[in-house]
Amino acid sequence: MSERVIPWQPTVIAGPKQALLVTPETAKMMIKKAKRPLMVVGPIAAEEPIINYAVEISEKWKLPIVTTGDAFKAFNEMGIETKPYGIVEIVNLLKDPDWNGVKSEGQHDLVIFIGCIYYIASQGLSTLKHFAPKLKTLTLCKYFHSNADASFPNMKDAEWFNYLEKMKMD
Amino acid sequence: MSERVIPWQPTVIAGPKQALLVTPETAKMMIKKAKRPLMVVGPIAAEEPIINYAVEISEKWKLPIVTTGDAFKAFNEMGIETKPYGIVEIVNLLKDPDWNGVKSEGQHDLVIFIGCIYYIASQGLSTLKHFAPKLKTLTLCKYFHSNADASFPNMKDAEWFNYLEKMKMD
Amino acid sequence: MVIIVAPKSRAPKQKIFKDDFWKTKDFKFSIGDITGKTGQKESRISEESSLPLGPTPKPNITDLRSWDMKLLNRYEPFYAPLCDMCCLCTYGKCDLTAGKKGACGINIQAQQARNVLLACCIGSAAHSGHARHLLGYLTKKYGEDLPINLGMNIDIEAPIMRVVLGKKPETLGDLKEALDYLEEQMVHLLSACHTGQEGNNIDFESKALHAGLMDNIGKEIGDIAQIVALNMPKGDEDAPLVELGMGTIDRNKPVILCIGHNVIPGSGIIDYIENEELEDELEVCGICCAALDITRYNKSAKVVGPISKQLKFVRSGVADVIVVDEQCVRTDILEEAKKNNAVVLATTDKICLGLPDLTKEDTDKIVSQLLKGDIEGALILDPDKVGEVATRVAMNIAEDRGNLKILPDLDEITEMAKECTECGWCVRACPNSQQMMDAVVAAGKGDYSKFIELYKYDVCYSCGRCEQECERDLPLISMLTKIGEHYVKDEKYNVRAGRGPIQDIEIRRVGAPIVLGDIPGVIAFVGCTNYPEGGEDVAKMAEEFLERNYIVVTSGCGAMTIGEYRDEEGKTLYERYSGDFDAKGLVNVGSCVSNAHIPGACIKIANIFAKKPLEGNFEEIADYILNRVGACGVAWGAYSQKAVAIATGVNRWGIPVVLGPHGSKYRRLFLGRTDKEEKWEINDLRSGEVVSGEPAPEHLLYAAENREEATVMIAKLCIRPNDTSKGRQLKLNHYIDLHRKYFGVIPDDIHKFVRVEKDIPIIYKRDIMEILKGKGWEPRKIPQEPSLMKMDGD
Amino acid sequence: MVIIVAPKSRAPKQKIFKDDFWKTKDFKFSIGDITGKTGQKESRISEESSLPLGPTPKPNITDLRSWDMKLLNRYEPFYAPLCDMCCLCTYGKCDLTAGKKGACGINIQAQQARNVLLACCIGSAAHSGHARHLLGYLTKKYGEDLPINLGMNIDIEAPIMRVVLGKKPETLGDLKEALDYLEEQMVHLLSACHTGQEGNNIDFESKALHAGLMDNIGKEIGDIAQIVALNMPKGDEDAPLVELGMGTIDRNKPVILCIGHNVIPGSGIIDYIENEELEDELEVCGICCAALDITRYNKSAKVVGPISKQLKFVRSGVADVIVVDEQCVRTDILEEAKKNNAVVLATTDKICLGLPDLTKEDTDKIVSQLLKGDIEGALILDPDKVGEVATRVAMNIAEDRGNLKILPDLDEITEMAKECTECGWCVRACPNSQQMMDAVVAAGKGDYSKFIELYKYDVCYSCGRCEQECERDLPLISMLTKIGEHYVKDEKYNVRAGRGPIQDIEIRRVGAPIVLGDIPGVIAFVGCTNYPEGGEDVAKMAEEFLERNYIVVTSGCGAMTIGEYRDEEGKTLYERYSGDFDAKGLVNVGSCVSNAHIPGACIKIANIFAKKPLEGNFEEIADYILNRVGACGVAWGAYSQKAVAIATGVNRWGIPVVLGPHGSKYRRLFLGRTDKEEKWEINDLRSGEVVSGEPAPEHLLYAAENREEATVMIAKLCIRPNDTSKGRQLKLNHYIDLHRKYFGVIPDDIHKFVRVEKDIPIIYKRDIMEILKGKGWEPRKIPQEPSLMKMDGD
Ligand code: SF4
Ligand code: SF4
Ligand code: SF4
Ligand code: SF4
Ligand code: SF4
Ligand code: SF4
Ligand code: SF4
Ligand code: SF4
Repeated sequence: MSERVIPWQPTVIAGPKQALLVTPETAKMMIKKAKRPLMVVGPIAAEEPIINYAVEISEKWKLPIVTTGDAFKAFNEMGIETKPYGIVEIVNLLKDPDWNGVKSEGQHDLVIFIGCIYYIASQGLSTLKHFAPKLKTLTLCKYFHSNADASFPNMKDAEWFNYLEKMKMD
Repeated sequence: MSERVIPWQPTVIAGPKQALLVTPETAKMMIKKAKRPLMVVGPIAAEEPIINYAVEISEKWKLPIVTTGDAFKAFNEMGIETKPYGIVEIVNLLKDPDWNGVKSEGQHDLVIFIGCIYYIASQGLSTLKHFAPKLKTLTLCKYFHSNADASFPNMKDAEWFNYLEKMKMD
Repeated sequence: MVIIVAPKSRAPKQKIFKDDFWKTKDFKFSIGDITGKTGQKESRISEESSLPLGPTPKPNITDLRSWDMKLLNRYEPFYAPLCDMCCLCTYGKCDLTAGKKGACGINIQAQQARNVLLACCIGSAAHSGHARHLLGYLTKKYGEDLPINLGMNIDIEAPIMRVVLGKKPETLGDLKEALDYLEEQMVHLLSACHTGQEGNNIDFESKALHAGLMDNIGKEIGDIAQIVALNMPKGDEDAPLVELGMGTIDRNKPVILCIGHNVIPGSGIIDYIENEELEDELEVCGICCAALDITRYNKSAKVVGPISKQLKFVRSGVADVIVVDEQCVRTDILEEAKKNNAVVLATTDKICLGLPDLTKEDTDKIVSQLLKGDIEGALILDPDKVGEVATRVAMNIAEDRGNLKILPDLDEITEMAKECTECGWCVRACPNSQQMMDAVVAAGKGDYSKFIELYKYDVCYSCGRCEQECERDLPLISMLTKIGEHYVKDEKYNVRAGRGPIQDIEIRRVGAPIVLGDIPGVIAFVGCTNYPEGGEDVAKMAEEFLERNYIVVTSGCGAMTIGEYRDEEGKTLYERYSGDFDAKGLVNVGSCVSNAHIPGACIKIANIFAKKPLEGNFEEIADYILNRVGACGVAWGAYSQKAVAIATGVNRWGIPVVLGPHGSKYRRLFLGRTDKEEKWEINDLRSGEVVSGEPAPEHLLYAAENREEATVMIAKLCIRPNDTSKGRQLKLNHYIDLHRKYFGVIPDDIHKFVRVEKDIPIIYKRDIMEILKGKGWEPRKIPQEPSLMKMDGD
Repeated sequence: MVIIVAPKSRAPKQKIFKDDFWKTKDFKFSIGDITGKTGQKESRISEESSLPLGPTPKPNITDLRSWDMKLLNRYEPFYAPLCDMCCLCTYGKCDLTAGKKGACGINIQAQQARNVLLACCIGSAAHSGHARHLLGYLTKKYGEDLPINLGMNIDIEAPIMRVVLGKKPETLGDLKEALDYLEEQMVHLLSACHTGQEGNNIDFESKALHAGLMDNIGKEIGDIAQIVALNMPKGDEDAPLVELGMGTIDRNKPVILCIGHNVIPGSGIIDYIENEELEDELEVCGICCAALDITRYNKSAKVVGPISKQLKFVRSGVADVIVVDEQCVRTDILEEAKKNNAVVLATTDKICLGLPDLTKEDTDKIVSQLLKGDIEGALILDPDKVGEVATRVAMNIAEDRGNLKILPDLDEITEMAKECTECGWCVRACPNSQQMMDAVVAAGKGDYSKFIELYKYDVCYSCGRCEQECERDLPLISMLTKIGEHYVKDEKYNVRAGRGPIQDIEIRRVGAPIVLGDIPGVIAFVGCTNYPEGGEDVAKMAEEFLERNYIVVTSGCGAMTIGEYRDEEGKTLYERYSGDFDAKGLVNVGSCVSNAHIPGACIKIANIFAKKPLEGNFEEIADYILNRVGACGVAWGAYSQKAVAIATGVNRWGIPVVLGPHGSKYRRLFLGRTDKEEKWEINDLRSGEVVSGEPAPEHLLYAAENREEATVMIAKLCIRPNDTSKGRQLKLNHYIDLHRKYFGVIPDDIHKFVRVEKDIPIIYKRDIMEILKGKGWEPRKIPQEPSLMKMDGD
């Protein structure tokens, strides 16, 4: 009997399947297990301090970054290489088993979202839930994303930063 | 942050509001607190051994009984007084703040369901959830009823009988 | 611009006008203020009526609103939300739980009512789109001047259209006007579902009732068109019995299976086979209403059964070619057909399945592409071509397919069943919580009895949800099908071919007994097979009421379900009871569109028996039916949007409907409150006095939990204020009998229905007098002309 | 039966035929095989066309399916389910997660597509029902012979109808035929949403595209009817500026507020006021499209603003009488009006609100009942009576209401705000997660700045969800309104009155520059206000493209949003830019129905500039637009079913649309795949060769996450295969510029759009050459007549 958490926007409840609520420890386990993880960073994470966390986490785990919205610019200004896509574009690619991934090394098996607008991210996660059965989705936002496979809980900033801190470590 | 349990029929999930999963102890507390509780017994509970539990629980807690479907007959044959209504009829009455209750002593403040067909009961509980804000609903079925205010969890028979046993005691 | 139409000659009609009232020439009336009633659309119609026209010809949404308000005041909508949220626009989802409003301001009541309106619109559109296609095709083939002649015994051919449109259609071409009208109304109704339109649940309900009425018209158009053009039975009480059942299909022949509702592709197949004299070489059979309508076209066609047979029969692999037309077709039919190399032909715009449109392709080429497997199937919009392609393909592939191993063997099943982890999710996923797991576990031990229980009477209606959920991917429906095929022998039944309308002469015979209460009621078993516990319940209800002298009417899947039941002597109900519209008659009107004849018969009672004028006179007719015609609909397995439209439509005519428990998921019922006496006041038109009445009928749309409850409720819902004492005695007698049978006692509310002592059934006199005394009962006057009209200052 | 219609004289039309091609007499064509096309409906139409008729006049659902398949093959539907379940019938709910099928066999793709079809049907019905009402009323008032004359400069009056119906409407009466046709199609389309119909998502999408096309027709009918009958501006580029903004309403006068879309009740009010010479005594203002259309009727009316103003303005209590017609009206308007004793008049069948129908009641009596408060409001279906009642009631109650205390005082607000428990649920309930809690907490400390931020540009669009959720029942919108009223001064803006269609002469002027790429694009900002971060984003986008010489078109709430923005000098964009359909023109076509003129202009380009015949020639025209007309729609705040129908409709014409992030909740987008080269092949009709092309336009229906992303995408989506090198340079220049502005770099996909060196913008030449080198770029031939037609063997 699985337990359910109410998503940040409470009406994002979609059906019986719902994300596992995870701690940084479990999230890191997922990353470690993944062969070709990808990090997708949205415009909400393109500001301090989140952008720093995003960069450090990506560096720590060697995650290629896709930026959505206009997040590319902020990363570019920091000298961090990212590949810009619209969130719907990258989701569209991620659901295609034949797509070769951002590094042309094959389709990804884990995608980690942070900083996309909540409801469009929810929609994208829904797409992946339904149409990308082999891809695992993980969200590091401060909002519980019920359409993901695994998500952080709803949190206040302090708690969230603490979670992100932990994500930077082994 | 409330937790969610998957209803017996998993698609009965209706929205952010969901029943509290309760033990017999909590269920009894609810009954004790109620001023004018009512028990609604459906045809699934009109057979042994459930009918005996239903009778004993109702006697223990002095609950007037409404029977739905054709459950009246079985109770009548046991010499137990019940009032027959269609499940949609009794729900319709329960949602009317001006209705005077089965004993003409005033509208009920707690209704305890057992043995109604799962999905029509879910629908009735939905009606009460939305339109009878002052009425508490409790289900003693072996199925988690997410549309109730409080419900037993999904159980196997043995566990359920054990729960019902406990309902007979203080 | 007014187009002048030269008076045209019409085929002479075999009809005797009963009185001047029915003359229909040269009367000109104004169409009123209905939007869009000017212009060419008026051309044909406005010249042709000669009837004193009632107040509401071609009513717009708001024109019957005052009648709706009367109904809805007494039978208040009861809402049971299936979802707490609304997801209709991008502000959403919005949480509407317990009084919260959405971003557009809507509350949960209005949202539920909007949902119902939407469902009614979809259902009504299904019938009307179907009617439009039928009419378009038949008009092209038979000409728009084809007279609407339903034979000697039927003068009132289109009672619904007469009432609603205010005139009678004389030819196929005339039916178009009705379609134009209803299509316009449909667009308005659908528009009202848009975010930010109607805000009041009662007004949504009024619109839903209007959508239901449009559904009624659509069905009447469709059935009349096909009856007259395809020469289907015209109210024939002795329509032939046709074969029904999986066991009636000769598996050694090539088999063409038609699924859906539209008779045209099926008729194309029949025609081709007859032309080629291949009648003995192939089996043509059908599922759902298409099956019924093909047998009305040609009785040699066979009916596999209702919708609940669909997946089982397809899995059985018997069908070589599957021709789908529209409505109620499994949407995964192509995928299922592929599993056993059956070929699918799609034949209408409603169901294209992504198939290539080969309508204009050469037949030989289509056949060869299909045989070679170059294409998965084809969309062919020309019914003649469908007939040829289906036949030729079936004859070609049947033999090869015969060698296919289609279902697992019994011992394979046992092995598979052992894989079951007993997770129980098949049961949780089942709409009816049927014990599939137990059946599988037992089968794993070689005991198939529980599978057989599920198989019989379609207790498992093969929706396939369990299979979708199974964590071991067990092919549960294939297992079920194989076991059923193997152990359930003799699946050979019958059903009387749909007769279409009720004859005027029958109405003359039964009008008085019905209105006065001497025939205890007319009960219509219609709709689909979303039964809580299999089809036997429906047959048993029908049997119970037939034995009690009710008139039992049926149609669609209900009619098939009733045919799938045999008594101890092995007889079906169709064999035991005549097809007369009379006490103890079991009348199959036909397919879903034939349902129109059921309110139609009630309308005809008002007209023939009570001389109520029909044209443009909706409210008076509906009021008459509500208060005087003891009819009750039963849609025990209603699942679809059509079913809700049908029910809502007949509700507007004042006919109550009982649904099975799944009906609660339509989200809305119309329930009466017997504890509120003021709700039951009626106007006695004879005396002009408003008097207190009884709760008759008590509910307008009711969902029962099981057969026993339903049976008693149905009997009760046949009571009408207008019953004579003799009639009331009879009705109460059945009500009490059934209540005693299923509840063990005389009903507690009996005093409500006893107006005077003479109303009391003799046999229960003593007991009831005692009850009455206990309740402080006082006799009250029997109203002479009970009515809801002219109350509250209309 | 064929009805012979005497040739009728028509009002002489002021038009000069450019060549013989446009003669429109005495040509007879067969309507083809369309169902239901015989009989009286044909009477007017079949005699009148003289044009070489294309292959698909009055297309049925399947007739344009092959075109749809081309679009859908390139722009595959992208689904984002908003719910994992289906709740459409009583088998449900069914769980369709990740490949599970429902009890009817449907899978999640088809279910999403069905949802979109249903939404398109609802949206299309809203426009068509609206058009039907307009036409019915206007025909009754002005006669069906009223010529469709849009003035000297417009010969191609109804481009959409010409293409789709295959002929041009000459009079109001002729518009009915188009409505009849589309209503029939609508019923078929809605029918396909029924359980057990279509099973394939692509076919559902084809039907959705058809529904969108019907929406286009409905809008064109509606707008043309009202333009010609009510003498609205006829393509006038100098249509007057009208007042816009909450601050423009004189609160000291009685105020009548019209909400909705149907101009008729508003025109009734204007007429009454003019007749009674009360112009100076009252304020007539409006919200949503009704406002825009009333100003097209009479420029003295005022526009309060788009839908996002609705609850704020009603709460402000300024309106004495609120007249609602149809569409986009808050469904709790009655409840909200009651809070401050405003009177509500409902005026159409779409929105009755449970109010008594007093259409036939004596005006004095209605007024007196309303004044005495005997009734909560009234349903009045007669616009003249609405005019009188609204005016008289407003004049009577204004003074009394002036004394009502309607909103809390600022210090009360501070006290209330202190009640906040900081539970945060207001933020979670907000569609945009706006920081209402922070605003409340600050207000509790006397700091209103955060409320002011929410108020400005409708960053909070007053949907009210936060208020519904607040556990302390704080009247958050009233607090917001009061603070806004108090601190945000000068809410006085303007908008150019809707001009209606684009003139042929303008098309002649800009056709070549657009098709060749010299005008970088036509960008249409349309739709509602479900903006992620307020309306300023839309105005800024418009400004950005105006400055860059694009043609900016707008309508509906979008047009109002653009008007609510002022530059540093205090000027609105309407003051800064002309209303010409030309580079740097800011063209407000009018209300939502006027949107038809946007695809209409593209169609006219194909016809006037490229001499493509229109009649019955859908595919060729759409193909032309897709490959050559650099137009892009932007519906940044699209919320409703109409918006999805509009977008889907223009998509079928080959026009891409960018939605705001909430658009993802429509569940379906059409996305191209630039990584799949085979998807971009085109046929160069000139050479007959199929050649590889570029991803232009790259997507057909796209949802962007924020303004920055959207701006760059819009620029990119204006690129077309047909651009000349000069044009391509220009387009790429803007694309690169904007990409650099918002992303900081030259876009990484630039090589895809450079066909030959000459395509490269001079200023970026060096950088780009380097990029090209890195990508191994090779020049390729520029196709002369890029097309998707005659590929794959059509
Ligand atoms: S209304 Fe239906 S589709 Fe919408 S959220 Fe609820 S269950 Fe899902
Ligand atoms: S229609 Fe209304 S309740 Fe439904 S999602 Fe839209 S705003 Fe919310
Ligand atoms: S196929 Fe039968 S057992 Fe399985 S879910 Fe459907 S009804 Fe239940
Ligand atoms: S779902 Fe499958 S594995 Fe689970 S109990 Fe049912 S048959 Fe067995
Ligand atoms: S009765 Fe119901 S399931 Fe059967 S064919 Fe008619 S609509 Fe379909
Ligand atoms: S329409 Fe199909 S998927 Fe939806 S509830 Fe009905 S059976 Fe289930
Ligand atoms: S009114 Fe709506 S948009 Fe404004 S803050 Fe509240 S929930 Fe958000
Ligand atoms: S919902 Fe109400 S109480 Fe809760 S934070 Fe918002 S304003 Fe405060």
